[in-house]
Amino acid sequence: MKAPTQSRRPVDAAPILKLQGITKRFPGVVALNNVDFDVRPGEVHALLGENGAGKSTLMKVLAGKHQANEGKIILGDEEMAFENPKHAKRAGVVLIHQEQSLVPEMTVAENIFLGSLPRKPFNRVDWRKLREDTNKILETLKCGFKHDDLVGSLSIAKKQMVEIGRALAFTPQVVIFDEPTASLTDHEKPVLYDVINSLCEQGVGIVYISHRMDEIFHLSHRISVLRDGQYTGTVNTADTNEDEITRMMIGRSLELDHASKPNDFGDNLLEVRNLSVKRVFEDVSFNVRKGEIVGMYGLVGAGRSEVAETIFGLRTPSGGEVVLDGEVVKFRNSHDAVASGVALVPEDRKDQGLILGMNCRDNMTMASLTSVSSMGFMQGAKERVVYDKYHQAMKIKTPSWRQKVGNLSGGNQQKIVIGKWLHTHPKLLILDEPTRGIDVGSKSEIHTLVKDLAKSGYAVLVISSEMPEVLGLSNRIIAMYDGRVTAEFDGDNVSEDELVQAITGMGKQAQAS
Amino acid sequence: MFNKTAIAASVIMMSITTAQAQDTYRIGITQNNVGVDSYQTTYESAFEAAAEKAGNVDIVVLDAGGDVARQIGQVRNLIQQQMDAIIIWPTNGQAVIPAIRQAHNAGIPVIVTNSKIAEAGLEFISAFSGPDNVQQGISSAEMMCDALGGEGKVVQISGQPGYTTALERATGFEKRLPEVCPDVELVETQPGNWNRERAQRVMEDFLTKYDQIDGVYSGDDNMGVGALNAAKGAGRADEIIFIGATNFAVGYDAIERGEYYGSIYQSPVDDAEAALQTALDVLAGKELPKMNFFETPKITAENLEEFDRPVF
Amino acid sequence: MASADQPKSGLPGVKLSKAGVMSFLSAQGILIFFLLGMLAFSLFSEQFLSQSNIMTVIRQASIIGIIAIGVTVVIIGGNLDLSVGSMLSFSTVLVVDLHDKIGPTNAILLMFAFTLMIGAVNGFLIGFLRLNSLIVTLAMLSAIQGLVLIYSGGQNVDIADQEGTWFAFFGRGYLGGIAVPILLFGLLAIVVQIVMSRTGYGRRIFAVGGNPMAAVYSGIRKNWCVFSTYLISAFCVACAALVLGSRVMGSQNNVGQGYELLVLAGIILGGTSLLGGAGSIWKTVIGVLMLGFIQNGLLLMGYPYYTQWIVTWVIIILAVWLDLANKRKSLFTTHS
Amino acid sequence: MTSIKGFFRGRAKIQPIWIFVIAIFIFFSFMSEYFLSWGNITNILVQTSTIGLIALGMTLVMINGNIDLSVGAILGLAASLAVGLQEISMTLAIAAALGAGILLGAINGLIVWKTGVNAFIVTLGAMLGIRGLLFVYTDEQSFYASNFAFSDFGMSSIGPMPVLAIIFLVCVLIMHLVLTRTSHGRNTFAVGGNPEASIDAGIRLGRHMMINFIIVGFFAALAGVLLSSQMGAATPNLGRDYELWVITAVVLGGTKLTGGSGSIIGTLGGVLAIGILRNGMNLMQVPAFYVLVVLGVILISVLIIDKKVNVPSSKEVRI
Repeated sequence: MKAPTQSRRPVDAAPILKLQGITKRFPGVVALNNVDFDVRPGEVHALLGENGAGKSTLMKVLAGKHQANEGKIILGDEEMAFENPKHAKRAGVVLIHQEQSLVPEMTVAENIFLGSLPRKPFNRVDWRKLREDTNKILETLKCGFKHDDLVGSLSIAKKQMVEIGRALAFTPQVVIFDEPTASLTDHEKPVLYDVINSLCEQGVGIVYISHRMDEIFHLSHRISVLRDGQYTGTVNTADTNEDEITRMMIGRSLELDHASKPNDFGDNLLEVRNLSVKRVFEDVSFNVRKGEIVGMYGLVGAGRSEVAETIFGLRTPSGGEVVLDGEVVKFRNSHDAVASGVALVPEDRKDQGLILGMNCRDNMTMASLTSVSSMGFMQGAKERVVYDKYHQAMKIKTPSWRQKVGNLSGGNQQKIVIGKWLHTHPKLLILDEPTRGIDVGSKSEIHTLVKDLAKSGYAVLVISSEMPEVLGLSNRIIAMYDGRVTAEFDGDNVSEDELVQAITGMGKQAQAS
Repeated sequence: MFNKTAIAASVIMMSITTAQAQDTYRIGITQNNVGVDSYQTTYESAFEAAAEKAGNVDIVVLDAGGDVARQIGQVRNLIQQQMDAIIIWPTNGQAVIPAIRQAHNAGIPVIVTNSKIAEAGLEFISAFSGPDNVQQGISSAEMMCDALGGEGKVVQISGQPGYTTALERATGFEKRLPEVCPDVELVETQPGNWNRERAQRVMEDFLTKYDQIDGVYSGDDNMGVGALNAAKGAGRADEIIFIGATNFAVGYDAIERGEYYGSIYQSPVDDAEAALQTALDVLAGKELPKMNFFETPKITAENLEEFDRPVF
Repeated sequence: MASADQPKSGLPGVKLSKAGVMSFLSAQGILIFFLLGMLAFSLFSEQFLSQSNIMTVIRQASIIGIIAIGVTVVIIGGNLDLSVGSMLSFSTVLVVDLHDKIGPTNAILLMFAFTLMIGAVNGFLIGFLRLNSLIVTLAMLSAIQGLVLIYSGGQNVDIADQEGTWFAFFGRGYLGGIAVPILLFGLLAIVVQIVMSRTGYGRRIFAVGGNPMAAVYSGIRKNWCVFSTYLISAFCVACAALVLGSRVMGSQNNVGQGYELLVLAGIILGGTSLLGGAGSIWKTVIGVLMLGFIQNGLLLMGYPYYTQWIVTWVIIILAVWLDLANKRKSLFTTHS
Repeated sequence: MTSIKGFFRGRAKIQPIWIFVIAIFIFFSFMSEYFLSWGNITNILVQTSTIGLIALGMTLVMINGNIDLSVGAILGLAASLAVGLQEISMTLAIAAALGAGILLGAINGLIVWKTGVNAFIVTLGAMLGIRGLLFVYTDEQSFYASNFAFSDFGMSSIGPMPVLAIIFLVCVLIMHLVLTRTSHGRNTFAVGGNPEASIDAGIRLGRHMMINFIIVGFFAALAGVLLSSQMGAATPNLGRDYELWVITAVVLGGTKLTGGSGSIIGTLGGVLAIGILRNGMNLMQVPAFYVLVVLGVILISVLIIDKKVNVPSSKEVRI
């Protein structure tokens, strides 16, 4: 795939779908604040924004998964109130999910027509019609699977195509693609583009969410940007460039504060040599020094989290070794890793980081229970001291330590996870997407905290798919693509282009520093 | 081994030896629930031993595990294997009748052992062999009456509800008691399910509920000892007469110690041997009465030494 | 492992509203039921609230209660244990049978050793091989019952000298006027409750049951934690067998049959969710006592014993309606 | 190993249990002269029909992600109603029995649906309560059918095939079609396999759950009626522990407790596995005590094998 060559002129038609003044509040967070958005028939309207800017929420409101607190959705000339996704689908608005919403034990055809299988009398499924309808859709998708393949046996990319097939089954007016290429190979992407183009030709409006600038400039007619739940504007793709879009997304052009980064490095703390896990990642080597922040940059699915999990003892390497503080370590489980001074702030806060039903204090001390107990008994007073310490240090906003963490906002939840790990007094701190889905305030606080930690001697590895975060924090940057390290850069002297190329597999030859 | 039951037993012994081994008979038996209590387990080993001794018998021993449905299946399996005779210890006196009828229609003689089946099924069986449980209930009522001197309040802990033996013993007891002792009142009956621990709990509740309990009749000694345990725990064992049935070793010992008034002596060995002999007699073409009861005498401290301590 | 991939089943249904009243009711619902029930029974039967009756009920409930303590720990850890019924048969038969053969002390030690071994097998299969706890313990329920019968040859076991053995202490003895089974029940309840609520170990079990994935990502050895809950469960069964064997001074081979379900009924009545990560020993104690008092109260009122099951059913349904906090989850999606 | 895994996991959907069924079938054919005969095989079918019928319904409930522990009690109640009400009218008795099963299934389904509390708790309560109702109704006594017509039906054959076996096999076929051919069946998979996606697709979870509980209630009642027709009687303890055997059979048949996966053919294999094992071990005169141990060990072995076959090890985080 080449970089975008031509941009398209905007389609001149009245919008088929309009969102006006959409506001959506969740407990503790305003996810969307008075957002406007529209789609014209036959156009691809790209929606951009950083993680947590509110794109997904907006799309879920649009597709009937969430209901807006304020604002209007107008489809054609009619004001709609989508109560549920099926309602939205019936009306012609279909969301293709980022997360898989397929039933693995069912066939491709059944998944495509999930919830609306064609019927004959006595509740029987009309298999012939199902087969024919499915084959029609599969033809347009040109994908290498058949209507009666079990979805569970398909690759992730093919599953994605099934999801797209499901959208097509509804003769939609508006189709929303949420990061559709995240799991597609280069070979499969053109097929998707063809599908999108043919939909446009039929007069369907496309909403296209992606992080990949190249795709957006290649496909879209117009681009709208969200920032922290606010609508920041819409531009014609033909009239803009990446810099402008980037500015709209992060509110400033990337002026990085290199001076605040740590600069006093000690010896190697972590050295990863040729680490591999079969079928997940291969031959990964890098090192982290004391007092240094190393960024690991790559797209979702590039194998970054898996590298971190392997260092943390959660996966068994099939080759290579991990050297910690000069010693080769072989962790049997995460407990060993914690005991050796490794901490991992995991990617998925809710599933991996926190026990939502427990209170703040208990979550905070979860990884260091021995330090707050004596003879096996918990010392409530000690726990409180620990909690108060991090509560103040990180400005966590909770009414009380008794609060269940499930009721906190994302930023405060993440601070608790970080606090949990700081109290284990680790030598190596790994943060996997530390600021995903949290508000700007907390985000910058966490960034400052990470830098301070490195300055005080921690070795820090930050995994992120947000470029500003990686650039703003890292002394060095490891780029990963498709399970391999593709490049290593000096964090203060790297261009965005270089980075993008390294993580999209375009510049495999680029081996800087 | 046998004293008072010696007469019955010797008859059995003689007939076993007289049934000459001209043929090898294949006899299948489906038992009620081996392992649930010692009586049934001892019965099983006694049956196997008797078959061994008889020499001319091949046996297939099955256990229904207390499940009627499984027992019916087993009878069908035995019919399928074309047994010469089927002995059945019914898990339920009525529910097995269709299966018995099927065997009967297949030309296989059926002998019911230990626990009777309902009237409707009698025409399909060749013979019944076992204790007379109604008579046992009657005997227990008489013992209770003697022990209480004609006056008092008694409670009853019965066996598994719906099980013929339990029903018959309770019926015999309840019918006879007012006849011999009109002033003895049966205040309450609860099932103990042939289970000592459960009987113990039932008795504990009785003891709380009633300030005056003069006698306890239990469907077997296993439950009776449970009741005794409960009364001892409440410190009221001395004021209560305990009477059981199917004398177990623990019951025998308790009678010996004077804690337990009396019971009914019923040996699973007699039971098993009688069943096998009845089957062999049927196969030999002998004329037998439908009901063949072996003797189950009363046992109290007075005649205790006439009986051997039960092995179970 | 799979737990994270498993979508939580989201059921449509009632929204929790009228928060104040409802949350109070659901938090205290069980206690309110309990007290109302006690009140009702005492109106109908004057013996019900007598000291001797209450003591009898608690003593009878103590065997189920002791087992329920262990099973509660297993449930808090996110699993189930259905094998406790057969295990109770096994341990009781073993200790009673060995009592006359090798003396009470050795018999008790050996019985504890063997019971813990069975618990270890459960724990290994579920903790380390990560098999589904429901099916494993169901299979063990059958297998252990078979083992008991093979061991005893189907015979009842008895202790010959019932008066002369100090073994009687556990089931029949009194200390300071209170029956030993009650003391043992109370002691175990207090100790385990303290362990669960006050120690790091207890915290880890709650974590593993609440979110096994997050527990592992926090450096907790989940496998060992799950394994250990089955040892605790086995230990409690062994204690119960001690009481039961001593109380009856003999044992049938199926003495524990059906206990697994009564124990679960008690735990459910107490309001511990079966999803893991929540619950307390206190709740279980109350649930088990409720079960005992329902049975006893109905019996004193002259109803047959089986009416307690209908009442239990109704109470479970009512409790379930009140306790909507557990909703939108399905037991088997959280731990497979 | 990979090829074997592929075989088990692939589209062909041969449940491993069928290999086991065939293996023990051959084994017992050699071990006992009586095993391999038409009469014995139909016996096995009749004997497994009780557990088997309930297992058909349970398969749907479990694919749906639920479980029903009350089936044994429903079976008992239906059997007693079917026999106890015959004095009034045979039709009424059977209608009442089946109706009770449907009603109780509906109650279970309704509570699970409306409260969202997991089915294990709800149906455990129902199991106790229904057994209690049954005891109240029967006063703990067995009921007897006054004429043999009822039991004659239970024992009758059409040609060489016992009627009960025919009914069972027909039900197997019907349920197989319901599960694989109707939209209710397919939606049952969807709900169990991915509830979130099902809601998004507009599938009404509660309705399908409720229907499945009704189906299992119906089959439990049908099994009760047919069982009582074999006996011409009903006992209050009938069906005790059957829920455990039913669940065992369904799990042996490859249905996952997590829902979303399973098949009627697999369940038939699981039911037959237990039936053949019991029958064969009876014929071989294996002591009853050992049968329990063998069944337990086999169940755990199946779980272990299933785990090994179905979990791709290197893709998973070790937790």
